[in-house]
Amino acid sequence: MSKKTYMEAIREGIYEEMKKDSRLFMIGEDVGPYGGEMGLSKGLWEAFGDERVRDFPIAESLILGAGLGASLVGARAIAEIPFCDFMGMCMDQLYNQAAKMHYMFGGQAKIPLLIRTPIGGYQGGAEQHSQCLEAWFAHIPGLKVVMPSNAYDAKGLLMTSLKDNNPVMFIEHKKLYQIADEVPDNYYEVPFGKANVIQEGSDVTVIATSYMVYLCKKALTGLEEEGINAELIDPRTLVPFDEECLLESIKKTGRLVIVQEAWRRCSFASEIASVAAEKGFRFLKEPVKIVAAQNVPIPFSPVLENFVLPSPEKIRKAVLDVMRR
Amino acid sequence: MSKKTYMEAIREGIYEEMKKDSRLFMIGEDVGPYGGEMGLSKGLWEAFGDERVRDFPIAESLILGAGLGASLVGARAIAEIPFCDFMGMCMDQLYNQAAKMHYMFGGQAKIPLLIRTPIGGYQGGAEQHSQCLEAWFAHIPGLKVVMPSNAYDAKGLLMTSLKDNNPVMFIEHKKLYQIADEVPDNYYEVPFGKANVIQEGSDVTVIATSYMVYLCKKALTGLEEEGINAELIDPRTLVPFDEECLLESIKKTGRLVIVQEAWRRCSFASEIASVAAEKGFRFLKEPVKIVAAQNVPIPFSPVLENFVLPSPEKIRKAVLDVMRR
Amino acid sequence: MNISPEKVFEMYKTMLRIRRFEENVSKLYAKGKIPGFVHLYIGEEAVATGVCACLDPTDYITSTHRGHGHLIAKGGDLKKMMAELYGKRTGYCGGKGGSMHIADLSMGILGANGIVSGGIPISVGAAYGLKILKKDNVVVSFFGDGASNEGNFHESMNAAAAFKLPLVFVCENNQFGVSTRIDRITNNSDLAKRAEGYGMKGIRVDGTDVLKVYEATEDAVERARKESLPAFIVADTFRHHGHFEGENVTYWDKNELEAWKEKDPIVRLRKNLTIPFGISEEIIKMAENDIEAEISSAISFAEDSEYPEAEDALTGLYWER
Amino acid sequence: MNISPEKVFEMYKTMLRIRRFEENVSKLYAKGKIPGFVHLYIGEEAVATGVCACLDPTDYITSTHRGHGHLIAKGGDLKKMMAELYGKRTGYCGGKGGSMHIADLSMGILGANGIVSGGIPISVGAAYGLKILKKDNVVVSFFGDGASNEGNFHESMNAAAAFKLPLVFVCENNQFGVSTRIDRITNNSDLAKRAEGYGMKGIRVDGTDVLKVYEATEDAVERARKESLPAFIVADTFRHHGHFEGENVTYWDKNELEAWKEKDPIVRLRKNLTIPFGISEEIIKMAENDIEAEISSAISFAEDSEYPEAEDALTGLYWER
Ligand SMILES: Cc1ncc(C[n+]2csc(CCOP(=O)(O)OP(=O)(O)O)c2C)c(N)n1
Ligand SMILES: Cc1ncc(C[n+]2csc(CCOP(=O)(O)OP(=O)(O)O)c2C)c(N)n1
Ligand SMILES: [Mg+2]
Ligand SMILES: [Mg+2]
Repeated sequence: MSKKTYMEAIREGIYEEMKKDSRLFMIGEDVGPYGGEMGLSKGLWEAFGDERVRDFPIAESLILGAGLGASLVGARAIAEIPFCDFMGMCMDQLYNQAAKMHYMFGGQAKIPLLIRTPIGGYQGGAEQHSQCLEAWFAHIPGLKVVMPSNAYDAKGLLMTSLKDNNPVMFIEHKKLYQIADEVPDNYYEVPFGKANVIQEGSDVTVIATSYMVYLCKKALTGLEEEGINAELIDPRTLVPFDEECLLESIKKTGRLVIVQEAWRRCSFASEIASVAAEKGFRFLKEPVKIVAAQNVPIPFSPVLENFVLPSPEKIRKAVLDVMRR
Repeated sequence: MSKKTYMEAIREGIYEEMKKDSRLFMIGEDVGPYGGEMGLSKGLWEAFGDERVRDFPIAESLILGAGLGASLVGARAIAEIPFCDFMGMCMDQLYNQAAKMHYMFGGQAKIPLLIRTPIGGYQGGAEQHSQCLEAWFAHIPGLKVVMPSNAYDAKGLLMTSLKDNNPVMFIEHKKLYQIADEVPDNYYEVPFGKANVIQEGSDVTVIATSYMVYLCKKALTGLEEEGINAELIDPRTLVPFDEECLLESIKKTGRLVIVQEAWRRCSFASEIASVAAEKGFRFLKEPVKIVAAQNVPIPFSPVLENFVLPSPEKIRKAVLDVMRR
Repeated sequence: MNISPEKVFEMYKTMLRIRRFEENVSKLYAKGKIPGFVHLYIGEEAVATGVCACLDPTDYITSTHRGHGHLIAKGGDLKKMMAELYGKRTGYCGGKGGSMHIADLSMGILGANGIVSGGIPISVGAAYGLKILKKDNVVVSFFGDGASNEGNFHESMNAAAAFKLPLVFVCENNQFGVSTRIDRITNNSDLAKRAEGYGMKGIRVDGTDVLKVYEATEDAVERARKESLPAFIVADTFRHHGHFEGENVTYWDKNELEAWKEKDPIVRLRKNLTIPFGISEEIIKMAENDIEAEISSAISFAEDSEYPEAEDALTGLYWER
Repeated sequence: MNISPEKVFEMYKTMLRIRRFEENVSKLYAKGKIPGFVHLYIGEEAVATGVCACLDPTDYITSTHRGHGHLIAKGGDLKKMMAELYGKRTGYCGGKGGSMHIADLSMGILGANGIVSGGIPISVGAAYGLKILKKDNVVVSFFGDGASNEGNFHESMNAAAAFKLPLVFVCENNQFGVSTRIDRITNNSDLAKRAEGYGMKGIRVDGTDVLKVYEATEDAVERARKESLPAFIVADTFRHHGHFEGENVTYWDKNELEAWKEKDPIVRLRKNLTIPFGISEEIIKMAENDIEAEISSAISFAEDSEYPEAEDALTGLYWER
């Protein structure tokens, strides 16, 4: 155990696996000597050389396709897309090719392909550098969608992802990269489909993903003193999703607040609400509440951006609302 | 008024508007002399010439970008993508460019861009020629998303779309193309954001989109005799969505069945269910039910495809379920 | 050219196997035996055949929506192919894929592809993966003239050249993307010329002459295998059928089709089998009969096979092991 | 070259305006006055300036993430630009866009673009739209060497040539996409060579020499305007700052930067203004002072402007009129 940032934890995971498995390699824009647009791959090129840590042209469709093709012939690929916002350049290779191949080829294809990409706003990145598009990925059968909210989960989920023989969308958050946590130095896995109950509570269930978990912790601080026992759940993986944990929790609390940074329409928050409405309806005492980005592109000016994105205040307000305070 | 198929109605709408407005043009793959992959644009090239009905290279990102760029300089564009499945090739131009430009440029950009694309299965098209991706489009702020379920709406919504100065995703259904209805010969509009209550009822609300409306009509036939009065609602446009109509209806019926052909996770069905769970919670007497494609790529063999996609039987069963029959 | 008569005869048989397979598919499709869409390769057999004759079983290809020819030439099993076209459980994909998604990973066939240009980036990845694995196999990427205008083509050509990948791009220029003639949507329809911009070798070849295709490919594959260098081959060809089965072809006139049929790759090679290649008429006939029998038994296999169970649709989303 | 001294002096002033604007942006960014990401054009001024000097106000451009130079050269308002960088309501986009999304549709500026290559298909559309509208304007598409490996480049180049569009593609080859040197990710870094494959004219020009850029562009723009023919200009250049402000540049050594600084487009032209172009030192100084004043007042304007109201974030999603 030692303190590592989210970014260090991911880097360490990649480093360890690449050391063990010579079939594993990483590609992306500036991932080589430069160490990646976010700095995440720093040191890997020096450790593993040019072929295994390769700067690719700025050509996202190629990058995804290359990872996919290599995995089909027996290599194991990590493909980095420097901002999730750019996934629109390579969606076809993701959902028509990688996601469907195993099924469509009748089970022949083994696809150990990990796609890493960071999401998120709160840094003045403006409309094309702030988006959270996990709903798109979760919509498509055949992908696994992973969204670590802290350094420990990041490394553990990365290990699980790298063992998987299916395409995994590994969604990081820019605002989490520098946040440190205790992270084991040895090998460990965090399983897919197993939510993390961060804080137990009996009054209201708050479920949140990625950086929103961090904001929720802030938002919930002090609520206990006000007599509100909130349960905070981090699903950690959207696909597979730990439905049981969600349903157990609302069975206990009868109230549900869903927090995500993405837009609301047709999102993972809608999905969770729909699961509640379908399978948890009898448990609910109050209408579900969703805290999400407002329905506009993420604007540049911080005063606008902050208004559009979730904040601890907005989360807290939603919790108080469902508690009728 | 005369009987026209859905395809004829759309073609007629395009023809009439192109006759009126010389700035309006249409581009796509084989849309010219060939008349489009689906045959929809037959006769338009002959009527308007090569520049205004133009075969483009097989290059979807270019096709969308070309429509967008032309609309920015004062022309009005219709861009056809022959299968909705191919939208992955041009998502960036759709959501990072077209959808965001008006907002991101501070209101300067007028974008009269209509993107037409057909969705849907039920014809052995297999994994890459059967998809319904409307949830992706609805997720992104800045687009309008239109999904006509019959010939009358198709022409009327097309007229409204062509008057709009924003990018509109106009989503057609392959199985509807040959279905005929009474369609006015003169100009008319069907407004955005106004749901169509196809059948009134007091026991259960069934809301469905596109070809599913057609299947729902079949599914509901005869239910009245069994003492079930189902209300059938077609939102017609997903964005804007007629929330009021939905909420009014469930206020009356207390029961909600949502039917879509797309996959369920993070879909428009999830969205509707989430609206019900948030704003219609007090109206609901029973858990919401969703009928959607099973969570696998759409398989080829008809026996498999039929098992994966919604059918009148499945819809009927869902209705009976929420009626506890 | 130093090509053995045996090899030539093999190629003749492969072309014929493709032709007969597809002629039957055409009939069976018209009869309603085959659901969905089918795109036939009839007329283009020399390309897949000449190219794949240069490959080892452990080499790889990516294919297209018009993939039967590539698959057969690379060693695909006719029975499993036909059963897949029928949507039967004994097919390559258990009925899940159909014509546009047949793959045989054990034969290095990384799949037909319903997305125009969709296989091209994948072929780059396969070649890159082979480098990572330190294997000396090569990859061939098949695609059409229409696909060559997609961004995927460009990104892939550039990367293959930059990374010196053992990858041969084969563009089957059958003159049309659906109805659109290549010169309508490009200002330089000599597509091989594009290679130079990438610092890659570009070769244009008569795609109706299997020997010429073989020769060009042999050279390219050797460079790929020995020097890890990519190449771009453009084969001029023509399809004798519509874009898809059932299409009413309006975009070429009969004379154009007839002119290309004059160059039918199979008829042409057939004439030369005896002289100069010294294959006896008897042996040829025997082989031809064998092929008929092979196809018949593929059809019977497909006919006799069961459809999958409906519930099978829900299995196999992930690699579970 | 028949270029008037007045035009040359105009170009000098434009380059200097870009340079001073951005030097100030660099400082203001370091001070925390400007949020988000900023990519500076310092060192590359000759390209935008020489190109846009050939355009009419009613002509169009598409730009990139490194767009300030294009915008200023095409006539963008410094006040509104600076205010936008600050995120103020008086900025071009009311604070909604920031550096990467400044547009001025009234000046034919179809927007900076945060997506590498994102503007290229849009420029094709603009040129196509002009044809539809029967206007004789031209479009210039600016993008970087890195962008030239994206599929959008290929799809757009091919279509512009096929459709004979009045469109000039201008690739600013500043040698790097972020940290990646062009020869690391292509096997033919003479990018202008790619034009031929599309049947388009390709021109490579010294992008540090504004007169050479002007000359090449004038020719291309004339062909575009009169004959509706596209062209591809590749301008060799270098940025003097990091990829983004705040970057720690590790991917070039000081000598390389110094060598390019020797060719600083502004310093070079400054030397020639008096001889041969006959502009007096006094007039030059006066203009230089004017530019300083102009920039100062742009900064004051930005400083003094209000931030938008938070609620403004929810307005302006659609064109409502
Ligand atoms: C991305 C994409 N766009 C469009 C289509 C529809 N489509 C299927 S085949 C085809 C023509 C392809 O032409 P070409 O690449 O020359 O191959 P050919 O059919 O001539 O063998 C088109 C447009 C598709 N399947 N995928
Ligand atoms: C589609 C896309 N991919 C990647 C990026 C990240 N990115 C921003 S600028 C840049 C480098 C662009 O290089 P080039 O086109 O040469 O322009 P330059 O920065 O050198 O002016 C990259 C990779 C992006 N913004 N968009
Ligand atoms: Mg073709
Ligand atoms: Mg560059």
